[in-house]
Amino acid sequence: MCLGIPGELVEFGKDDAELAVVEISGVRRRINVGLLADEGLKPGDWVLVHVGFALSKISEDEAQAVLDALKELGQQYEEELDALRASDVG
Amino acid sequence: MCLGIPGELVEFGKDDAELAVVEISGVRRRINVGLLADEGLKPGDWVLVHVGFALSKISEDEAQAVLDALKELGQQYEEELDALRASDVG
Amino acid sequence: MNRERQVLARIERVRRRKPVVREELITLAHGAGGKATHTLIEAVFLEAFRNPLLEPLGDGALLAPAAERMAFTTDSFVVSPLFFPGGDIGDLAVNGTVNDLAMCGARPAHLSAGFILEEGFPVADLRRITASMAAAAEAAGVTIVTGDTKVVQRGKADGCYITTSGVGYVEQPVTLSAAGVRPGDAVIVSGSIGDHGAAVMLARDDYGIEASVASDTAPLHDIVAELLKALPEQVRTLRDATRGGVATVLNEVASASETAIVLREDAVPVRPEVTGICELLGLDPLYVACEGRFVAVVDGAHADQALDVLRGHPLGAGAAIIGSVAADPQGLVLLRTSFGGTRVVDVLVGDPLPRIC
Amino acid sequence: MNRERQVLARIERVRRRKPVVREELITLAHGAGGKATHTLIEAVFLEAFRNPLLEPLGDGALLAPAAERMAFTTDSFVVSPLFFPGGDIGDLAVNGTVNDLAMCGARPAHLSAGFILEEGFPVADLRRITASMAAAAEAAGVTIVTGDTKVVQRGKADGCYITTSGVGYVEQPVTLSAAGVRPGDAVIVSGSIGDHGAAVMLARDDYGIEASVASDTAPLHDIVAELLKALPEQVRTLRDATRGGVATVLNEVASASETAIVLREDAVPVRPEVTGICELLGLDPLYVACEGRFVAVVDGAHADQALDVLRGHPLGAGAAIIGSVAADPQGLVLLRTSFGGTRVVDVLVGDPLPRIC
Amino acid sequence: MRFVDEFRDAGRARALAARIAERCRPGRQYTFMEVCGGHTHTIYKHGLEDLLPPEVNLVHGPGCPVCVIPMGRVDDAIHIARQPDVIMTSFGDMTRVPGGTGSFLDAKAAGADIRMVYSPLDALTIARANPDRRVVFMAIGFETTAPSTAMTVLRAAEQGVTNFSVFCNHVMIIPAIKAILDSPDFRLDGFIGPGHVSAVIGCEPYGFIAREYAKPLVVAGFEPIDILASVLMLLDQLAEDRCEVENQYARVVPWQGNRIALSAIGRVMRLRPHFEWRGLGFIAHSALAMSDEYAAFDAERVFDLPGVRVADPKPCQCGEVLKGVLKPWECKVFGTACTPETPIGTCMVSSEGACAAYYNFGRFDREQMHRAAGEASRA
Amino acid sequence: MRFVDEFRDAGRARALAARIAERCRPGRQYTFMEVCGGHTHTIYKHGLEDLLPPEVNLVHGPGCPVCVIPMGRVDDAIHIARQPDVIMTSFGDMTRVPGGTGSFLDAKAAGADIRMVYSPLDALTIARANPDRRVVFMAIGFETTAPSTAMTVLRAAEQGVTNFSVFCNHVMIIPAIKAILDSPDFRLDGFIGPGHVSAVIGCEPYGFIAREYAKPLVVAGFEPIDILASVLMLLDQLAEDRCEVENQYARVVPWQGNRIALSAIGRVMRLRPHFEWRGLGFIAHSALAMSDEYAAFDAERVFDLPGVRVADPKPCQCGEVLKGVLKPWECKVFGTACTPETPIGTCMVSSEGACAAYYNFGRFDREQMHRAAGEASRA
Ligand code: SF4
Ligand code: SF4
Ligand SMILES: [Mg+2]
Ligand SMILES: [Mg+2]
Ligand SMILES: [Mg+2]
Ligand SMILES: [Mg+2]
Ligand SMILES: [Mg+2]
Ligand SMILES: [Mg+2]
Ligand SMILES: [Mg+2]
Ligand SMILES: [Mg+2]
Ligand SMILES: [Mg+2]
Ligand SMILES: [Mg+2]
Repeated sequence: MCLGIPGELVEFGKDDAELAVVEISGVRRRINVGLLADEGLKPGDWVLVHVGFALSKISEDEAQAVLDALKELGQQYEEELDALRASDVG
Repeated sequence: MCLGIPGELVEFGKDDAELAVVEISGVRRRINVGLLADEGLKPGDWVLVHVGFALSKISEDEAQAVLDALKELGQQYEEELDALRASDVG
Repeated sequence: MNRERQVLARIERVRRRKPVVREELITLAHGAGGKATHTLIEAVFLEAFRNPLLEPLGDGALLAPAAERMAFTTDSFVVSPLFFPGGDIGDLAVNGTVNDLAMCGARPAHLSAGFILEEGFPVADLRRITASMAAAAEAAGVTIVTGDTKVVQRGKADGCYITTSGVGYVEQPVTLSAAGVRPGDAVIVSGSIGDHGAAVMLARDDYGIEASVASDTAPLHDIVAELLKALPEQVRTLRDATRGGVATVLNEVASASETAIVLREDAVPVRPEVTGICELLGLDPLYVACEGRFVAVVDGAHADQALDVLRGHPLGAGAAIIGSVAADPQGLVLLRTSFGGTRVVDVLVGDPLPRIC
Repeated sequence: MNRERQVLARIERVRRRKPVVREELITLAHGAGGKATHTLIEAVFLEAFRNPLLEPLGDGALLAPAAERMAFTTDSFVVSPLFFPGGDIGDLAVNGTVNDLAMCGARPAHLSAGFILEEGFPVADLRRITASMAAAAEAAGVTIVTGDTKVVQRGKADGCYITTSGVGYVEQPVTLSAAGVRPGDAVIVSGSIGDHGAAVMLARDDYGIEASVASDTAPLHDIVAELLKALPEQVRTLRDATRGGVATVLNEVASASETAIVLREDAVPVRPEVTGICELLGLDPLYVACEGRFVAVVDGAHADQALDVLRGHPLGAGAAIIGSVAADPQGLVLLRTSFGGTRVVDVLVGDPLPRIC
Repeated sequence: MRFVDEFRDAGRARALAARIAERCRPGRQYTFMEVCGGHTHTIYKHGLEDLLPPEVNLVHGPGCPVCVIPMGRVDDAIHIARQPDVIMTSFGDMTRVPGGTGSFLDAKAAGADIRMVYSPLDALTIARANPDRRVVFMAIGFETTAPSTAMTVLRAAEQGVTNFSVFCNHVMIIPAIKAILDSPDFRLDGFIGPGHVSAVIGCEPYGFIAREYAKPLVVAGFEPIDILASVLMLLDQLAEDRCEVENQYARVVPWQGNRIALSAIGRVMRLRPHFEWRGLGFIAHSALAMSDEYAAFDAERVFDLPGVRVADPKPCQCGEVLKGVLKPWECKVFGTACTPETPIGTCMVSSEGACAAYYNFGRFDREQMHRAAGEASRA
Repeated sequence: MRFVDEFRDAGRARALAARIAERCRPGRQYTFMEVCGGHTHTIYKHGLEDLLPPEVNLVHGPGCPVCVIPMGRVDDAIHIARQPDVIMTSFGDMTRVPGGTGSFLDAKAAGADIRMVYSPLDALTIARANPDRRVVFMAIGFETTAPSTAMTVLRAAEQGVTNFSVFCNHVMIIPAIKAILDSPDFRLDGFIGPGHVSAVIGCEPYGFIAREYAKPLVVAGFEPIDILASVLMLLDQLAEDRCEVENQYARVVPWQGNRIALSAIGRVMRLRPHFEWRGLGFIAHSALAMSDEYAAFDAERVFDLPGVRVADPKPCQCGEVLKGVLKPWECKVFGTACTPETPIGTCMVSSEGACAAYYNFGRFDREQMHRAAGEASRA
């Protein structure tokens, strides 16, 4: 119900500014982008799709920030793991 | 279409004077007897049924008269036949 | 976690319990292939038809072919109404396929059953139907060994359609073939005709007609087996006189054998009620369906013996020789009327009685 | 009278002509068992399916059983829409029954076909369907040897329903049984899953979703025969993953064998488009139907060999080992997620995708 | 008495047949028209020809209600049936009659809600059960059937049913017989009069045939014995040089007809100035329309109709068959292009149509048959 | 980036899990509520429990739109659906929710025209395609979904559609969280905040939780990595003695929410004085009704509703599950009388319901499983 799916905007409606088409893994669906009228959407933008409406524009920067933070965490983890292994062996 | 079936009246409608039930070889159907309102129909009478209406009251006397005439004809015929055979043999 | 584990164990016990159909009406979920479908299959179909070949509920049933030749047949049943005096769609579906096998000279052995159910169909009616099928299968000595269920949306069916298929084994050394019919053969019918069609039509109540007529639905394999045992080489062909009636079946025979079949109107057994219904509706009993009667074409010299065999069986008490086969006019069925005239009896045109089976 | 006689002779010639269906739409008369039914059978069905066993158009077909064991199966097909990318109800009806026989380890031999047609159904569509069936039967090396046709009033069906039954012969000395599955066995799927269900759902156009997905409908007898030839004793059980998908089939296996089946999410082959559709609609591809994929449970020691055999066949190019069988928790199917967790994969509840087959 | 089997008795039939053969003047041919399709049906269904001497020829008349409906009227009815809120009701026979754009059955397969009824009262019942639909009864038939339609409309009015109407195609037998008598190729020796029509109109309306055209007419019943008896009565009249209207069917037909039936028709319907008959063209004062008093039940006023006249198909010779000028098998398309499954003309549709009756029941070589029967009885 | 697989990566998950385990103070139990059913679904669907240390307990909250619908409202909706001219439209999950008189599916099997839609816009399309029917949209959902309903009503008004109405059951998350915070058995350490609700309302409305109740809240995304990351952020706050509203899901959730969505809700809907939540009772100002301006689209005004309150079934403990007081398996009927096939409570219906999620995905003995997995990997 609260299901939201990220999709890439590939097309905008000609007659109806509220209509657009998103693509998700090669699958297209017509959605309503009226809730993001002031976001200046353009093809290539990603939006979160909920019950046929784009609810939010997805920020790649913010996503990347989270992933980067995780990477750092991961590196720390791997280092610690390596340290642990080294100590085990040693 | 012009199919007419002789049926025996077995029941009359209680609420609706135009309704009655006829029986044909053990088969019953509700019919309308409005067209025979002035015939004083009673159970046991035979009527000719056409598209759900009793079209005519059937006269057993008249039927019998036809059959009697035929019988006479038949007897004549049998006699002639006998005569013929007799002459053949003879 | 210990209490959680106990709960999980209890749930597993519940999941293995005999499934119960709680719904009163069929829903689309019963056709989706998931839990509801399984529950329906186990609680209704398996309960009704239980036998070792069906029980694995696999993709199909494994049989052991036991004869040199095997017969294979199918029929779909869409009769309306589903329940009628003398039977219902369930025993019709079993007997219909049993009879088609019997007409091939085969002993019916195994049946499959495919159900197409309409969303909203009462489960109670389905149980009644499967009970009839089980009883009919038992009576015919066949097992229902595989099946399938689909559910379609409301308004996309009419309650319940059933397709049965059957396999049977040909154990007698007989050669049945409509093409083998020849002049001089006798045409026998195993009982009064048109009862089934008349009963279904009355049950439909479209015409305000009332009469006490019951469907003749019955399994014919046994009476056929007796006939074939007695006259293995003298029976030319057998046909159950279903949709289209005796007239249609005989036209097929006349046409396949390039003979003329000549019937005697006053020899054709018709119940008075069926005559009455036919008169009222302008129908001819020769075209009204039976579901427990068959036509046998038999060597003319053995017609009386065949009749004796049939009359000795409870399902053949009303058997009668209704005509004979002539050389010409080829491909036609003719009727000598009681009145003394002759007319053609053609294949049925149009559809006086739809959905009778 | 001489001219009349000439006319009569001419009429007889006309009556023997190859029948032609003139109507564009199916009427109730096509189901009444009379002339229109015969014309339909001869001009459409016999034309499409012609073979010596069908040709007599008798009550059933006579076969010659040729094996120690025989498989018998049935399925009704009610897919909506009737035509969809990759196939139609016709090849589905043939392949579905061919596959059920293949899953029994049998070589499919003969099919029956029962048609329930809705008044008003376009005869052109029926021809298209029967042509698909004929092509599918040809491809699968089976003959359609007997059949039946019923017509129901408009609004009592949805164009065309088909019930096929099949008999096949078990010629390999195999023992397939879900109950024979044991811990250590490997679970293999013959290709990417969910294509059929996704294709039908998109064809239905209820959700405004567009993607290029085609049904996987295909006859599996040949790839199965190769697998069984290579590993006659190592293949435990075979199931085509139709309604309810791989999840449902594996639950049946886990339950019958009292084992646990553990799948690896990242090993399950799913096309990106099918993933996308499932995400959009909140479905799980494990529950989406295939019509040309099967699950094989194989002795773990021979899993790679089985995979090689499957991948060597055009219909198995996408085969993958998707999991293995464990002793506990009995009767459950579990999934190791790509993420690193574990969850239950239960039998389908409810009906996310009705009328897919 | 069941009034059926008694009149199908083989012994009586043989006696009558012998007397008929006796009555024929050697070398003379007698041609009688059975006006009514019901008689045609009986003749073929019971194989009456086998009992008639070669001197007696029965030719079929225009009295088949289905046969005389012109194509344009069928198209109008289909037009009505296609309205989305309409339930069209019809007798079964009517559903196969081809118009210019197919038959009721074709329209039904294409989605129109067309239902077969046994009685016009059933149509009224359907109307009451479907208050949100408009229910139309396709009324066809001669004076036999018109009273039932009229009584049904009277009931509908009484019950205040407002969603019921009648597409009235009732026709009358007398103008049709007159058209035949006036036709240049007329060559009949007498008429077998329509029994059930006469139960309504009585026997007097036929008087002009005897008086003005000097042809005998015997009103006949519908069992085969009735027809044989009527043939004998016609032969008797000719032999005795009489020319009268006689009533063989007195068990059903009162000489004066049915007063209630006639007055119901009189209230609910009015005479049309002219009406097209299939194959026969326009005949003045030959059909009934709904009266102004019952205009609310008149489908012709309730619906906007195309009302286009459609020419009969080129090869169709139904007109000649309906006038008794051609035997069915003499039509060029009979039994080949025109069969009960694929009728070109209306006479091939109703089981009372001459072509259908002959095709279904009479389509065989009687001599061959008699040889075969001989073989069979010797076998 | 697809914004999906990246957040399901096993390697990242292991790193996070290790960090989470590290962050737990030995001997201390942490209980966090994932408010939103979407999170519950993710947790079970991806087997998140396998990666969390035993110190971290996730309890499920009230944020499942289907779960909180009281039985009386289901009955009202079925009452509407049963009107002969009505087409009821609903999200699929809703169709299995039992009211006092069965579910939508039962009503559908018994003849009601109930259709599943993917979007409220599909319901509007159905309305335009069926001008002679009244089409009702069963609107359920939190602030995530309310804007879609509101935009659909605005479209309907713009297009002049008059046969469309909304049975409005939209509820709001803040009052529900407040009810849980105020409950006497409250014992949580923090909240995983609802990501998609927050995309509409933003993060500020949660401020009072940190300020007044001194509990941390992290607005979280719906991929499993998002949830692990949020758990870590909560643990970090606790470890650092902070108590804030943080936004883990900034890629989707703007701190201020969606202005257009909020104003659409504001135009089309109004606050209800109180509304019953299944298992939780009446909560003041917790739900939305249609505004007076859009009364014409309000099914509650278009239809006469029974509006009867129906007591929850005796054994049902959904309230406790929704408040996070009971784990699903602690309910007495869980998995026996109450299963996804035969749900007694609503939490067993929606795949976001805690009971359904646990039953469908989590219903197995993890230790046994891990043993089995060990065996399998050795084999
Ligand atoms: S054969 Fe056909 S076209 Fe010719 S007269 Fe008869 S009905 Fe008319
Ligand atoms: S098991 Fe059923 S009744 Fe109990 S809390 Fe869960 S949903 Fe409610
Ligand atoms: Mg299968
Ligand atoms: Mg059959
Ligand atoms: Mg049969
Ligand atoms: Mg199946
Ligand atoms: Mg129905
Ligand atoms: Mg048969
Ligand atoms: Mg099967
Ligand atoms: Mg199958
Ligand atoms: Mg059949
Ligand atoms: Mg339809």
